[in-house]
Amino acid sequence: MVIDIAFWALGLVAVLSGAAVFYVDSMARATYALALSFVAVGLQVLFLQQNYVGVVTILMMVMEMAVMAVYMVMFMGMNPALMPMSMVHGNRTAVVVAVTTFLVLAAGILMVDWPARRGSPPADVTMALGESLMGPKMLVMAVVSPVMVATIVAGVVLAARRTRYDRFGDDLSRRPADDPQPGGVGR
Amino acid sequence: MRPALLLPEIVLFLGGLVVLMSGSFLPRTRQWATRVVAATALVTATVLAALALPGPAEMAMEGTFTVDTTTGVARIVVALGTLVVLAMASDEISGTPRESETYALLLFSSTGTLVLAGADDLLVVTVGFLLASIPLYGLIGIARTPLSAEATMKTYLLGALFGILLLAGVTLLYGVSATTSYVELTDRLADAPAAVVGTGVMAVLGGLMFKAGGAPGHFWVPDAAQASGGAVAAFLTTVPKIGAVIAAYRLVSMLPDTVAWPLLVALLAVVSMTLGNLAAYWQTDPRRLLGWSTVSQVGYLLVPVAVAGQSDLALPSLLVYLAGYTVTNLAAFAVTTAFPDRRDLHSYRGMGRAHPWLGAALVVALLGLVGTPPTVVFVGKLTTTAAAWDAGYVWLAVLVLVNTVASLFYYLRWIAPVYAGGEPPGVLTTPRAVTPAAWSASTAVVTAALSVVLGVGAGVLWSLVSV
Amino acid sequence: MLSLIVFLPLAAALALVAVPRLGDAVSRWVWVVVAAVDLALVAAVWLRYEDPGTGRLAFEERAPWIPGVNSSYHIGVDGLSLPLVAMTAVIFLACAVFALRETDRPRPQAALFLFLQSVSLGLFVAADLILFFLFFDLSIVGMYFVIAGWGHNDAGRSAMKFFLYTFLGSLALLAGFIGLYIAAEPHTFDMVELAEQTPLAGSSLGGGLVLAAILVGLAVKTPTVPFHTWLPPAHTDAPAIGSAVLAGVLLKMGTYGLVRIAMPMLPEAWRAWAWVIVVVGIVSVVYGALVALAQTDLKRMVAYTSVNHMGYVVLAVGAAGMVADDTAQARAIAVTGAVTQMVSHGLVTGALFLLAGVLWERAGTYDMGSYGGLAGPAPRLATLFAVGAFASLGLPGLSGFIAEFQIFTGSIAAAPVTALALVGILITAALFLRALQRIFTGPTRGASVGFADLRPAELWSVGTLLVLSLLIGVLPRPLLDVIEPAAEVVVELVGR
Amino acid sequence: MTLEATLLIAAAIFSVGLYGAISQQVVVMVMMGLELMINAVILAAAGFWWFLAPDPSGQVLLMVVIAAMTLEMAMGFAVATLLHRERETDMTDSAADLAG
Amino acid sequence: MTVMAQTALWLLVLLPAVVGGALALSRSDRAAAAVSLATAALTAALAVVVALARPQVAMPFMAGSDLALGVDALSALVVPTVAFVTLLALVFSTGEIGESQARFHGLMLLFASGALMTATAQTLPPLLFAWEVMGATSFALVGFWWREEHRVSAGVTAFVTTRAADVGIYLAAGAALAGGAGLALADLPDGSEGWRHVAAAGVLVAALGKAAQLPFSFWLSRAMEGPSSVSALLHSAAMVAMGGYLLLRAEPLLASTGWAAPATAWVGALTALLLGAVALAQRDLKQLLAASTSAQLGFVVMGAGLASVSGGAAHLVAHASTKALLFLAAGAWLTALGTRRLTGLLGVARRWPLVGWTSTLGLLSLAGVAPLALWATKDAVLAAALETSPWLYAVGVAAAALAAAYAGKVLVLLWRRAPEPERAVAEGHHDEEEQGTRRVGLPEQAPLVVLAFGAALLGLLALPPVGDTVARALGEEPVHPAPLEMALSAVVALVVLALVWWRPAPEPAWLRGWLGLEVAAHTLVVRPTVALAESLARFDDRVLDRVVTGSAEAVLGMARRAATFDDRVLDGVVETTAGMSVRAAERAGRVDGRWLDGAVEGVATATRRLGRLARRPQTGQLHQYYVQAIAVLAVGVLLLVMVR
Repeated sequence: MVIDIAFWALGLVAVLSGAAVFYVDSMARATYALALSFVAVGLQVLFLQQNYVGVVTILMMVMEMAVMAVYMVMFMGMNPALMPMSMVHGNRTAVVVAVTTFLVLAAGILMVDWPARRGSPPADVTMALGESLMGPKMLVMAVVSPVMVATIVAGVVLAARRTRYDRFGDDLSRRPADDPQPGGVGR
Repeated sequence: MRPALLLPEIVLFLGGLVVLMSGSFLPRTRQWATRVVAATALVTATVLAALALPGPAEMAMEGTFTVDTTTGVARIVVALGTLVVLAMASDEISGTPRESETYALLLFSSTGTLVLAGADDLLVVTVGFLLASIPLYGLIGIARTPLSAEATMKTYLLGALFGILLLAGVTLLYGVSATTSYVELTDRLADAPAAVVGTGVMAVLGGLMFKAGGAPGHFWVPDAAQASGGAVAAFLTTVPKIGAVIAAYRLVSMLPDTVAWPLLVALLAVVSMTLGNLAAYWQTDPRRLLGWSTVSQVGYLLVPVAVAGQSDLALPSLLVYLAGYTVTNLAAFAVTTAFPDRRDLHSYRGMGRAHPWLGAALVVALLGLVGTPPTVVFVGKLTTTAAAWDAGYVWLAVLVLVNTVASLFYYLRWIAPVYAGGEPPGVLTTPRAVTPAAWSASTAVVTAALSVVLGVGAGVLWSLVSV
Repeated sequence: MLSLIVFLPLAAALALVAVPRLGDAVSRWVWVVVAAVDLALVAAVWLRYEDPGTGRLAFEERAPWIPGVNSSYHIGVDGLSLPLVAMTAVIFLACAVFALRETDRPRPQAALFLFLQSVSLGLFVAADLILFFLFFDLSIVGMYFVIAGWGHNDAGRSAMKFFLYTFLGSLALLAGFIGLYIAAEPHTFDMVELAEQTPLAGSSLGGGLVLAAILVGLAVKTPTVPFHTWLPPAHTDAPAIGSAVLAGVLLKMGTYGLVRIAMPMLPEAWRAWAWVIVVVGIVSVVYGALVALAQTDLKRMVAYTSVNHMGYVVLAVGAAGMVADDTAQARAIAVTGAVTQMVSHGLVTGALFLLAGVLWERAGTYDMGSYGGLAGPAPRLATLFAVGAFASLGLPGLSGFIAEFQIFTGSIAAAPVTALALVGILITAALFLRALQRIFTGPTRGASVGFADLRPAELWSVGTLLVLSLLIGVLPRPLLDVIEPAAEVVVELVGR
Repeated sequence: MTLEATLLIAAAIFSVGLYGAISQQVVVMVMMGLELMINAVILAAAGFWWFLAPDPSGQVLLMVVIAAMTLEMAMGFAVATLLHRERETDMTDSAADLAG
Repeated sequence: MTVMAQTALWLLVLLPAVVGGALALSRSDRAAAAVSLATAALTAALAVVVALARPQVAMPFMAGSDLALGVDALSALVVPTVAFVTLLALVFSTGEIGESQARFHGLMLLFASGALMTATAQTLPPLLFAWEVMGATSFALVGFWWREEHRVSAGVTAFVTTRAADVGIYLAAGAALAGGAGLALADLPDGSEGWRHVAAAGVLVAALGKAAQLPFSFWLSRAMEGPSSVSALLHSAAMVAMGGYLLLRAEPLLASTGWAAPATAWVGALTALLLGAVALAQRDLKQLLAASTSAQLGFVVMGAGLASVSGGAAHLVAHASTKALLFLAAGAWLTALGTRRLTGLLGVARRWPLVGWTSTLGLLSLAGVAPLALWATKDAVLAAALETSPWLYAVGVAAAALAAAYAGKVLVLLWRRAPEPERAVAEGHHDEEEQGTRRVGLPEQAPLVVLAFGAALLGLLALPPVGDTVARALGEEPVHPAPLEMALSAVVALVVLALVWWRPAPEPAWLRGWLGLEVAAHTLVVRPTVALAESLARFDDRVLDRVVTGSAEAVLGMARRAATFDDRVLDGVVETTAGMSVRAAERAGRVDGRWLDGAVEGVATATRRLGRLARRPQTGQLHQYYVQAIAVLAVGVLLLVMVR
């Protein structure tokens, strides 16, 4: 019973903080709200006996939100935390679509005759995950690493205006590198 | 486990890594070496795939990946298609600061496409989707122009949405079946609630449609085709489709009869082809026109998917169409990369007389896209239409033909100025608009010729794809 | 042998394209020589031809093409196709000779026409639906470039209209072909097998729909009313030799398809819908003739008479589907007449379009009112045109009569309503005589003044076509001996 | 704590995310909407795993979802940066030259 | 012997055809006349040979029927007639035709070949073949002087009118084939009941057209624009006569139907009567002769309808000789004086006595004065008429009286010594047609003499004993007109001649205008046809074509407009659809008034909407893409959930 209440409460927190993302009037607050939503869901996942994944979710999201906050300060060229904003378009359409989606999904969830549980959870959930990753689903994880490489490459390509040839010259022989801030930022 | 069966994919990815690494140490003007490396990787992958092609169908990686004729054909087509893109890139990208990165991303995306093509597990589909998509964002944005930035943003945001939907779909399917492997899904989905299965399938298909560039995930295609570089545009309108359509084929093939997926896919096909054709009508930018044209081509490609399992012709016709489409579409793009500064249909006025071979290549490519014999797309279109008819979808076959007529008009809008007399309206001021780029020009001619040769030798092609 | 005939021009075309250093004169003569050699080869085939009998082809060649869908490179000739093959070779040679003085890009022109020749010959020898369709479509493509590249006035627009319209038809045709393929058991695109199988027999709806698709496709190409509107602009704006090939050869592809594909493969549906075809034929005949009568533009007039003439063919093959007792002979005569008409129309209309081209080249107009008394300065032109006109209106002694007499006797016997179309021969007579009168008689005036008479190349090319028409008109037996057995086979097949 | 409850919460989060993705003009805010949708998927996947299908592949699915989320977001930042540099904007509406 | 005779028959047809064709195409005028005359002479000799030897030849032709030629009793009469008249007309023409002799002789020989082939054809294909060749060459010969438009028009009228009738033979051929009779002329009566009627009707119409019988007569009037030698051959002995010949040949077919024979007889009789009246009203010699030809052919047609083949054939031959003579004479005067107006020929017989006397002989024969040729032959036909119906006979006699009247009218003029003022008027008419030469040469006179013999003596063909032989050869019992009848007709002729001498005949305008037949044909057939043709052509250009281009353009035009069109998709759909409908309706209203009907516009509107919609979703606004994608996916889900 307590668990149920807690679960519902977390769910409520997750939804409401999610909604708050688009309600608060600064990007920073939106970021915090999003992080809160994720933490709530992560806790719910923990309730659902997926310790490892739940923790990972929480950790990842906290990190990511930190990155996002930094990113906005760095790149948006302004302090979004202080600027009120209302940058919304097609609000009515969006509301209609979202509400309809929810209603349809809810109706589906309630009307569908969900099947019975197949089998039972393994004794050590995290162990089973590890074995699965190393066993039947190895390809999945094996592909995720190239995806990461690709993400890094693509991300750099998109984000960085200057290339190595801008820094070191066309034949890569210029030393020291020609940087706008010689030696890098932290120096 | 048998990772050796995935050798072509591994070769491509490792090739990409080598390109990336070696690119960091090469002077800007000597990055062509990375192109050679990339080409070597592609050729190696092709050879490996070709060697594996005659073998029996095998499952790799614990049943999550299938190596069969379909995969083999996809490997060859993807690798060779990317090779052709490399050839086009030789003019356009050669010597740019991001040259090696471009090649690396092309190879990564090709790898992802192949993962999609062979995937026999929903999770592999998911990661294949990611691996095929993420490099694309980088490729589109690499041109670093305002328009390309816009196109990147749109592609990315659409891709993210459809990726999430794909994940949601996979989650639903997993939820009602407790597995993600196709082998088990077939039976388990039959007992599952159809509404959930339907929703899940739609979501997964939606994701694949984004990758393939068909409705409803097509919005990025014309934008990206117009705004990115020529070689990249050629790549992204051609290669990812191969993986996505084959993945869609494999997905629907394992679905139970409890959901009306053939009708759904047929409707998606009709929407794609019709929308693509109609929207292409008054385009003035040749690449955007081709972008819309590829949307319509995806519609045609979905026809055999819609009748998967209901006609013996479905799979071979799909593969033939894919191969033919790849060759022909690349030929058309190669003409645009040969004249990167001709960004208006009118600027092609008189091109056919000044450069007869290129003009002929363009005509072959465009008429090929229409489905004129003896180009290979005709064989594809013929057999896919026949497959639809064979499976009882006469209306679909008729709509394919009606759409073909509709498509004719805008292709002719491009052909007409090419052979019209007179000079183009004062845009040919740059040398790049007057003299065709050598690699692209040869590529255009070769691929156009190949399109005809494959059409004439369709019997051989057919026997290859239906081993 | 047939492959050689079909692909020799193509090879020459490729050679012409590939060797850019060939001079214009050389290109023109290469064209003439290749066309002549091809004609000689066709003549050799004709001499060695023996009727192959029901359901068979002579000079058959077969090689697998797309075995997965049972489509093969299968070619051969019989009494229906051989005359058309010969006619095609003749017309292309005549065009080659006619164009000997062409100055506008002769090399690509020669290549294009050689390509078209291959395509046309290929279509008539094709014994596989896909092969047929291949050539059918390529003929459209080739003609598009002929009109767009060498036409005049609003050539681009006319060419595009031609292309869009006929391509639409070709896709309807393709739909029909696929229907046949699916209905056949085992699935096949082979014409001979399909004719043997008669797929869709017993399915009146399916057979009707497939037949409708094929008919629409062929009707556009033929063209019959109401699918003919692409024809007048295409002809008006096409160059002379383009018009000659278009009218002489390409239009036949539609009617040839009727006797080669629709009738033998869908006999039941054909019989069921024969009355529609007859009606379309009658309407085309009368409508084409009447509209031609009202034209003031010579080329448009001849174009509309093509609608009229092809209407006779449609009428005859439709009547051949009106199966009843005791009319087998009459129906065979009608079909013989139809095939003869295809040959005759090719020769005669080809000649007339070439002559119209002379008018354009000299005076830049097709308007009949701009001329008058042209027989004075250009007696040779007048004579040839008069012969052509009389041939076209079906005067005995020329090929048109042989065709039309057989069409009418056969059709009236099989379907008396076709007698209505007799009006057509009357109106064509009137309109051709009016045209002759307007252009050639009376005092020499307008564009006729200072008009140069036919040059030898023009004379020879047009003259040859008309002499052949005369030969057929006087001594039809060599031609009819080839056609008649095949026509009987068709009638027998459609009667199944 | 039932499957339906979990899924309803997930659906609610999903819808909120969808609303945000559609209604927001700033690219980063759109991304936040998308993140919320992923959030919902995570919850739903966990729910499915626990209530219906306690199979290891469900956990792998969750891992993939999380990985996808991070990677997509990383790309998102790169794209936003690119857009900002090339077009001096961070709004989707301001980048609407490609149309038709 | 047979082989030689067969060769002769082939040569009879081929020789003039080949030589004629060569001459027509060549342009060497110098040798033309000589070659042509030699050919004609040879042909005439061949005609005699085949008339005596009666060969049959055949070669495979088409439509399951042979090209069979043969000479039987009837042909044996007609073939030499044609051949000799050809020769004589050609001789005459050397004086008449100055330029383009090669073309003229070539066409004449071609025509002769056609006529000879018609006369010998045994099956329908060669019959029609030759039949139409005659038509076409007649067009070319009537319009021989092509620089004068009215002559060409006359040729067109002649050809088109006769071809309209020729359609009958096509019909007859179809009917013969359908009726199972085959295409041999002799077998036509064996066809099945229904088809036999069609065949008979077809043959009848075709023959009436060629023979210039009612209602086709008017073309002959126009055909007088041609040279006189052409008229002499075509419009007396050959083409017109071939119409009559065909009916004689098809007499068994006509008889076998029950209705065709009487119809034929009555058409012939009425033509003889009415065209006789027309002839009487003419003021132009050639027009008079033309009308008289129609009228006289009426007797031949009557003979065919009355099963009096021998009488009809005899009349045909006798008339050929007579009328050729008169046409040549008219031609001689035309060349000499440049007029063919009767008043212009006042007293002309005295100026050139040979021409005058021969033509007088011809006119007397035409009038039916005993014992000249036409008196006897006409009475043979009239005797058959009396056996059938007194009414028919009465009409025939009246027609004969009219013949005497118009012949007399000419005679009077030719010989009259007119007072000075009238002579001046007459001379005023000289040279109004062409520049007269004021001389009649030897080549123009010689044929007249030969033909005059014919006009005088050919009556023997209808009189015993020769007449009986002829009748028996044609397979009939000889019928002898009662002496009273013959006397009566001779008396009638004389009385009428006397009357005409005494008082000029009336010349009512409606008769002078050939009963208004041409006007009627124009009003009833030609003008509606041309009007129909023009409206169809407009329809073709405006509607049919625009349906196609219009709908295509509509799609494209709207697609283009859509490029500048941008608004919210989902929000605006309702609004825009309404707006579009209104605009479409407005446009439809506007356009409909101009040229299109609602259906076409409906199609165009529908496609237009599609074209517009196609580019609208691509708004460039990402969030709209999101909405659309979600919407499509939702629809897909719905579909999958609903449809099983």
